[in-house]
Amino acid sequence: MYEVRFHGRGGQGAVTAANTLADAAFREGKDVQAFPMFGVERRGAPVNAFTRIDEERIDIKTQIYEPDAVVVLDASLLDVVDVTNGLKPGGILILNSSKEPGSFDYGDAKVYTVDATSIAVDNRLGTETNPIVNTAILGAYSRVVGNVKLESIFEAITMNVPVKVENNQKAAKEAYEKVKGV
Amino acid sequence: MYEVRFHGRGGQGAVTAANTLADAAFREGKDVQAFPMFGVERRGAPVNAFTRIDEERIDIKTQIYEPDAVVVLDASLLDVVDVTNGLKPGGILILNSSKEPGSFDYGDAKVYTVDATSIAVDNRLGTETNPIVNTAILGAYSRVVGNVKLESIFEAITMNVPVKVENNQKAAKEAYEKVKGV
Amino acid sequence: MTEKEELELFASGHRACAGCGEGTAVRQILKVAGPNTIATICTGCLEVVSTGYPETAWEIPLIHAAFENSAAVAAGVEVALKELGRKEGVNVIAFGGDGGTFDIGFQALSGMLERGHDITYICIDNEAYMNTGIQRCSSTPYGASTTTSPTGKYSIGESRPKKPIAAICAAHGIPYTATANIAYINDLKKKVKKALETEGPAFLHVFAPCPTGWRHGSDDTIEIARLAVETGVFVLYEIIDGDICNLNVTVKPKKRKPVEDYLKRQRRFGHLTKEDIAKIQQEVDEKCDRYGLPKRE
Amino acid sequence: MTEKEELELFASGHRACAGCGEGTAVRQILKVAGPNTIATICTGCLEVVSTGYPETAWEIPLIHAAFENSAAVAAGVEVALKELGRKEGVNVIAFGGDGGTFDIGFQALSGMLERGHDITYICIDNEAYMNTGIQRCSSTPYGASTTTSPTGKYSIGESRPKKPIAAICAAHGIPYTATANIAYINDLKKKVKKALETEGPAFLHVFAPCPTGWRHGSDDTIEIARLAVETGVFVLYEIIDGDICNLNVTVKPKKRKPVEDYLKRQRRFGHLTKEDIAKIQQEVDEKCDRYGLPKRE
Amino acid sequence: MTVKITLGAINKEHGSSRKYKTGGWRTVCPVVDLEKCISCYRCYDYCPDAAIKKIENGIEYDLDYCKGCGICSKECPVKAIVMVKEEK
Amino acid sequence: MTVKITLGAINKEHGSSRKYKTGGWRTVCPVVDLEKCISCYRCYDYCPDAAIKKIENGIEYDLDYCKGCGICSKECPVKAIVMVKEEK
Amino acid sequence: MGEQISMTVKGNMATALGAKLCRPNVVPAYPITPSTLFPEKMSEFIADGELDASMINVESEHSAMSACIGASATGARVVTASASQGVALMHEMLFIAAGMRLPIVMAVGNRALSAPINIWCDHQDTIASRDSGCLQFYAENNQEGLDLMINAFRIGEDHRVLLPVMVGIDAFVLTHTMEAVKVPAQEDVDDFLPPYKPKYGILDHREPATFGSFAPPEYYQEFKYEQTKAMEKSSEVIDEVFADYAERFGREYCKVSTFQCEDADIILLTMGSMSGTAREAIRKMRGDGKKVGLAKLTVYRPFPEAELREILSKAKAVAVVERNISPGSTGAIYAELAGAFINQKKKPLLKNFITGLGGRDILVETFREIYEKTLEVVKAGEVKEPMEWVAMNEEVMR
Amino acid sequence: MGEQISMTVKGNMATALGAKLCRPNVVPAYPITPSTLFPEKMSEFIADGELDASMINVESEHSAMSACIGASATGARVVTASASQGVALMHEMLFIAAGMRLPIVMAVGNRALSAPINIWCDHQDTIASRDSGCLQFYAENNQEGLDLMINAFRIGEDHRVLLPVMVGIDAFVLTHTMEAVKVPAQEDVDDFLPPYKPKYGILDHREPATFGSFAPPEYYQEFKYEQTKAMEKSSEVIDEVFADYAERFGREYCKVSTFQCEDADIILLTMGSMSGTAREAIRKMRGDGKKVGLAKLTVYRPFPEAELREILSKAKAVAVVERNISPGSTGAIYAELAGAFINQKKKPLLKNFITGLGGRDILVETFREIYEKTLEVVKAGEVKEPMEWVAMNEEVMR
Ligand SMILES: Cc1ncc(C[n+]2csc(CCOP(=O)(O)OP(=O)(O)O)c2C)c(N)n1
Ligand SMILES: Cc1ncc(C[n+]2csc(CCOP(=O)(O)OP(=O)(O)O)c2C)c(N)n1
Ligand code: SF4
Ligand code: SF4
Ligand code: SF4
Ligand code: SF4
Ligand code: SF4
Ligand code: SF4
Ligand SMILES: [Mg+2]
Ligand SMILES: [Mg+2]
Repeated sequence: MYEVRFHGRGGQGAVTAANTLADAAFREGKDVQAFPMFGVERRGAPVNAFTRIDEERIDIKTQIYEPDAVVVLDASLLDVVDVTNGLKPGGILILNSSKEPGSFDYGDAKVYTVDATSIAVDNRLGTETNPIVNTAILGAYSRVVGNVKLESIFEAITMNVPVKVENNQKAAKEAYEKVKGV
Repeated sequence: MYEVRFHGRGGQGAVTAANTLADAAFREGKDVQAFPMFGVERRGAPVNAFTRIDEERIDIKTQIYEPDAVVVLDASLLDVVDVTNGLKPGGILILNSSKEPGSFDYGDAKVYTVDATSIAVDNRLGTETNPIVNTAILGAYSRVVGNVKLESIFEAITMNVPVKVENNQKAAKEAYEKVKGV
Repeated sequence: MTEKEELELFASGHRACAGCGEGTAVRQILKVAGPNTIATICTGCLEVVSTGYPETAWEIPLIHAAFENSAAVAAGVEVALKELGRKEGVNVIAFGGDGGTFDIGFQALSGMLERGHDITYICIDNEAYMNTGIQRCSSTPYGASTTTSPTGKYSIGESRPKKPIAAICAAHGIPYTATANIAYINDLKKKVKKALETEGPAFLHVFAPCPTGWRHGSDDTIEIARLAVETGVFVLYEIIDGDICNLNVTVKPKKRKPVEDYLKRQRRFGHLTKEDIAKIQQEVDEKCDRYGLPKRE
Repeated sequence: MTEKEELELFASGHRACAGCGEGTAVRQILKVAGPNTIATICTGCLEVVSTGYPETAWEIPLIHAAFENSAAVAAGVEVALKELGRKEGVNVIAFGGDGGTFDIGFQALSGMLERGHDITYICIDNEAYMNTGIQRCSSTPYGASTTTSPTGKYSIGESRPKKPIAAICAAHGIPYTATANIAYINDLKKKVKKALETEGPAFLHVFAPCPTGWRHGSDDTIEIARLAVETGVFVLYEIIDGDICNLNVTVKPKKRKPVEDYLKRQRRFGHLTKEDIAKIQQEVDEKCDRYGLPKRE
Repeated sequence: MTVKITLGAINKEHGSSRKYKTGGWRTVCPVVDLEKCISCYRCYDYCPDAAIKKIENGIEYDLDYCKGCGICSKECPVKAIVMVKEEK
Repeated sequence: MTVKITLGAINKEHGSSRKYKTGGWRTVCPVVDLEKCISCYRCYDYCPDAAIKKIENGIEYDLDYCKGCGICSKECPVKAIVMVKEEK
Repeated sequence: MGEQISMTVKGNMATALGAKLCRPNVVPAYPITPSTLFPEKMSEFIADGELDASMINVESEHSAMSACIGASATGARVVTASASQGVALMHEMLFIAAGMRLPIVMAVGNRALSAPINIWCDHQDTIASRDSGCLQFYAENNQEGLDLMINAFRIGEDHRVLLPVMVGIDAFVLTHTMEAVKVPAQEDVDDFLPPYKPKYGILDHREPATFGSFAPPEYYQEFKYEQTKAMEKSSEVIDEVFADYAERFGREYCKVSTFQCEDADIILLTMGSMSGTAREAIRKMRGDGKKVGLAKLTVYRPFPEAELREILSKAKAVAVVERNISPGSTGAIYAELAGAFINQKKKPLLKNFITGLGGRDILVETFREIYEKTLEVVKAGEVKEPMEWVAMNEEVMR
Repeated sequence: MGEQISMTVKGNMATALGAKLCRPNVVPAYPITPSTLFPEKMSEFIADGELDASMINVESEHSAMSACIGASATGARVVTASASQGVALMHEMLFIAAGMRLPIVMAVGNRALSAPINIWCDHQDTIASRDSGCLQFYAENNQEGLDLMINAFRIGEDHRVLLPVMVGIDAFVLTHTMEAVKVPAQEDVDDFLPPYKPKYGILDHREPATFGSFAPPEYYQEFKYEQTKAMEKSSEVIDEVFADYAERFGREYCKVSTFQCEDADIILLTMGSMSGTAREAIRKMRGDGKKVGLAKLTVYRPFPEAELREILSKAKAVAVVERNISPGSTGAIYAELAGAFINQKKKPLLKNFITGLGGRDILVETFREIYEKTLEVVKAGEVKEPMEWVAMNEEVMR
């Protein structure tokens, strides 16, 4: 079982990211779950979303406390949220940042960065102040974690992100290519 | 245990009669219960009310199916209601009627009559078309059944019939004296 | 009179008190509505006296669910009829007592009006909760004695004015609102007809005295209903499209009788002093002035 | 500005979305009301963002019981204060969202108004159920897309006009009714003051945009609120003693802007066609004519 | 009157209240003088119990249901109806 | 922030929401140019989060709570406030 | 001690008199048969200046309980009355009143729930609110109705409890039936019941507090736990208060009271007014040499499982007679009683009898039948049909 | 047979898809977290012409159920959704819908009841309506949610049943969680579920009938009896329909389904989404050699007492794990299970665990703890503390 936690802000699309990732894995014949943080958070507030992926049927219904990977959609969260909380030893941390992975120190976590914001803006996803980075970052995820193919993410985007499908796919592809630390 | 059923029409005061009788017996140290027919009957419809009197504590909470005595406040009910239904063999039937007891045939029931209507009208209780006969008839009850003293009924009237107390008491007294069949 | 008008769709044998104004109201309303009508009712006298199992006084399909939801049940009926293709030519009437309309069912009513269902809501107003034994309702007029607004050392009886239900409903902006009265059968019937012909929600407020609760003779019911209009206590009007500021008074007494004529006939007002009556008179006068009714006799 | 006015009785740290109009509304209302105030609220955004245990944004006594009963809870508070001799100098405010006011809490509100409690009821209207994620309310204006009145092949979005809540409340005959808007703080504050000074029930309808639900920028909240007034979509007025036919418009735009200026700023209206907008414009024009507002630019 | 129960208490015996004769409630009885009657049918209209039938040139009582409220008598414009104490 | 529960969840810590710093939500930050400011206090009035304090001749931000909505900036009549992307 | 005045009153008047003696401040109420006389009497007391309180004639029961909550949170002593559909309509608010720990007292005229609509005696209305967190007492007669109201305030307001309390009196059989009751003197009730002192806080601008918070998963279960513990704690508070009441006023109450149980093979477990008839039936059956006893539940919430175990464990079988039914299961008391016994070594056979629904009269003969059916179980040594309906009107069955 | 389409959807979408396949005519609904997505999706289906039906966006849940009643009595197939306070607010109307024998289907997002307010998973909302006469199903996952909706219509509308049915899916854990589901083809559902044919009558002017009569004591108990019998009868209807569904769609449902029960000393009895976690926990514990099994309640009303007896009687102890509490008593399932066993010779020890209230997460460790505690009971051979709360947040306790 592989467990992923996404960090974003209310309205930024973390939940869609989790859903899209799950859907992508599902298309590869895996069993999946995706769920938001169960809360009442409002737009702007830090929120989480989760994905579970397994070859076997997933029975467990608990929340995710010790993810294998953490994906951060908004680097400004790093100051306000303890993003590696519970991250498995040696787990993966994917950050939306223009910086190099090496400029972050998160202990034994393996850090990867991708400038998803620029990619999103380039692909006209969201606005400059409110770029929608969730599809881009999934491209990076696909590359880094490798348990979901980029093609599956493309497919899942078609279902879960009904607008600007191609732009989103393109963003995912670019991020797949540009992610740093691999 | 002595059980009494009153027959009247909605609005005619059968319930007050039952309550007043119970209260009178209570004043003599007896245990009592009084209750209306449990229903939704409207003004004008035939209704019943009941009284239980006992020297002992009354535990039983059922309705009364086999009364020792039946009191009919309105003779016009005789055509529409089976007033002796369930009356104990040899039980007492007190009718508000100007006729003689002998003009009624109710098998082995002991019939008594009193012209409570005239007595009520004479004492200005209710109107000519709507005389309030319930106190008068209790006077007759006291005489006929004898398990409650007329004085107790006077007292109970004070509590239960807040208007025209004296007229009501006088009516009870007259009925006590005039009841036929004793 | 048409054949339909002769049908008695609210059957004899119902157990309302002798002289109950509700009987007259429902009989006449159903004469206009005819057999192609489905009705809902609230808990209350109307339901209790007409649906005691295994009997029913209703000749038309009727549903009673609870006290507070005649309008919501009717909404379900109306939408289902439409969905099932059976609405055409069928009236849906939601009946409510004043309690079921002014108070506990008011929200369901307001929601129904707002959503624009093709339903005629008819409130039969006897100015208190009669079924449970004459308790105060927001329809109860100032000064009336009820069992929960009793007159007493520290109480005049009901201390609040009657809730202006028709105006409130009209303020929803519904196509048709009217007040009616069982003493004015033709006016009543015309309004029922108009309401039923209205597409969308209509609200009818029907004044129907209750001899038991108002404490008057069973034969006085119609006369007292008439006096309410003749004194200006209850004004008969229509409001089209919620235009409250242009209401159309349909029955104008030539000269208004003093309210005392109305009040003194009912023992629920028996305790009122001259001053109390003068106060009520003044309020009625003011209202009638607003409505453009003639001055008082 | 008095010292009392400087008090922030609705504290920072509440978790409303950035740019939420409710925050502005409540802050300003409490500035007028001051600390000697007890408030009740409905379930809704306001409650969820301000009372998450173990925190509370409220500096005054507050009670939230359920979604539909702010007015009824307030009635209990008011009567208890009076009975316990603590009402003197204390304001009781019942807050409700539009859902808690127009829909599910409307009956409790109507009952409270009718009974004449000394309570100021304030509806903070963001034209949908926001807390549960933008569902249709009877406050939702014609044409707005919500999650339960979605635009679609067979749907224009919300198909019913906005329920005229202030007129309906005024029709109860209450002493003070007013509409207000967070863009017009002085007007709002004056009205809050009047409402609180009123003896008996007052109803205040406060327009407060929701960037999340209306889908506009978080910085647009005030501008959009202002546009609602400048276009005549939302009219600011007062009604004294329920005299609906004599309402007093307190803010009259010199010239009315076209409704398009208002609609096009919000993505909830994004799907409307030219014809749809023309229809809305016409309705607004008619309403503004009735209210005596200036003609459109 | 014992009747078998029906599913969910749905009652298809529409108008079956007529089985119950509310005439038994009456203590005073309306009597019409058809000579006086002008067939205005106000009595018919106002009767809460549908206990009056229209006939040619007048009305007829259905005493099975008349509760004796007296409305018809009071509302008759020509006083053609009197209420008489029931002799049972 | 773990707090002991209180009877019936009655919360006497009035105004305790201030413990939670909504400043963390901000992605853009208002910056005022006090030179331009005319102390009209519209920004103060409109701020949904009470994140603006009045000072002599102007205003001051309480960045612990400012969510960066941009209302103050937009409503300032003299454009004294600009929103700046947060550099964290 | 002032003298107790004896008088004959209806059940609703008895609960109203009990309430009046407790000097409530606010009475929000909505009429419903068969409890309407309660608000009527309270209105009269107030109109006549006999009680210094305010009625709130609300527009529905939902608002009645809402106004109770508002008033109680403001520090007032609050009482209301309802029944049937009214209790059902305030269902949501009952949980909220309990969750907020407000000691509101409610007199209920126990009546059947619709559909079909029926106004007569049945316990389903309050039973269906048994999860709400309100204490529930049931009276056998009017005297109990009056006394339990007074006890209800003292118990509910005890700082170890702080929960709403319902006092059930059976529709018509009590509410509309006149019986003799003794009414304590005001000064003695004043001594017994001190003024209401909220424990933790009230709505008061001098000490602002937020009531009705939003509780995330970190806290909710703990609030429920505390509330549940308070309910459990109320068990001992009830004992104390009942004992104090007995000492002062001479009338003894127990959560479960017994009659002829010592040597009984079969015990009838009853609640409410049927208990009187059961006692009468037992006297008769004892006359016929049958070893039968009665256990009467006065307190149903908290469910007195320890007491019931103690009383019933010696019997061979217990007939649980209930005026409620959970379709698809059994009567509520039967299941809970089973819960109390399931892990015990020594336990009687249990049989559930459903009867008295919607005002079906429960007769002495009904109890005889119940006894006979239970006796068969004892003879067989096993329970084949755990639940039976008795006093069915076979004539109307299809 | 058409192909079943696999897709990932949230729980609310699963129940909405299930409902849509049943071609309801009328959908009166009111939004409430966590079930709001259901009416939203239905609105969308209708707005897009994918479903030929009407929404009624009522102003409250009381009116939602009222409109359901009106529409169902008119002959429409009706579905709605609600949760928590919404279910509580329609409490009165649930009894009425059932008493009128209207097969309304309701998807519930099971959530805690106020106060304090909490939007998370908990079964108290529907449990507190267990007396209403509605059937109650609980889903473990989204697939079950979808399938149970389809079964619900067929079972509720069966002429032997004719009762409302609730399908519970856990708040957030299912409602907001995306999982893979297989969606049957429309034509197959059409085959499985014939159009709704009311049995006795509808509101139709061509055949006038009165619904919602006033029933005096001569009849009421008999109506309740018939209704109760219909609920009991539904037990066999459920078996039939589940079997037919399995045959057609390949997914098997049982009122109580089991996992590793054959040789289990200790069986965990669960309901809803916690069952999945319990299965996972059991796999782990089996790995450690512990003889533990799972019994999952899919049908709670009618309470499957026979099935539970059959399954559980061989165990030494049963741990009844519940997301509800009746303060002053126990969890609802515990008591009813005790009722099912009380008169049995062979029965396990029963222990009740209250947990998961208000969204408290139920972990694999929670089940381990529950197992250990139950093991102690088995070792001791007796149950000292029949009810325990687990997964308490000790930190916040006073
Ligand atoms: C929820 C609920 N509350 C209270 C009642 C009791 N109740 C039934 S009818 C009624 C009064 C009816 O008054 P109204 O609507 O004015 O009709 P009327 O009987 O006066 O014709 C009341 C209080 C009920 N049935 N349901
Ligand atoms: C009885 C009940 N039904 C539904 C809900 C769910 N609910 C909570 S808040 C809300 C919407 C609130 O809308 P509104 O009053 O307009 O306030 P807003 O959130 O928009 O500020 C809903 C539907 C509830 N809490 N209780
Ligand atoms: S109480 Fe009044 S409304 Fe009810 S039946 Fe009698 S007269 Fe009619
Ligand atoms: S959803 Fe709207 S009303 Fe709710 S907090 Fe956000 S902006 Fe405010
Ligand atoms: S009211 Fe008089 S005149 Fe008119 S029809 Fe009747 S009896 Fe004849
Ligand atoms: S007396 Fe009354 S019931 Fe009889 S016929 Fe005349 S109006 Fe009808
Ligand atoms: S709005 Fe602009 S000018 Fe006015 S106080 Fe604020 S910063 Fe200064
Ligand atoms: S950006 Fe928004 S929250 Fe921040 S100070 Fe300005 S108005 Fe207030
Ligand atoms: Mg009425
Ligand atoms: Mg809103």
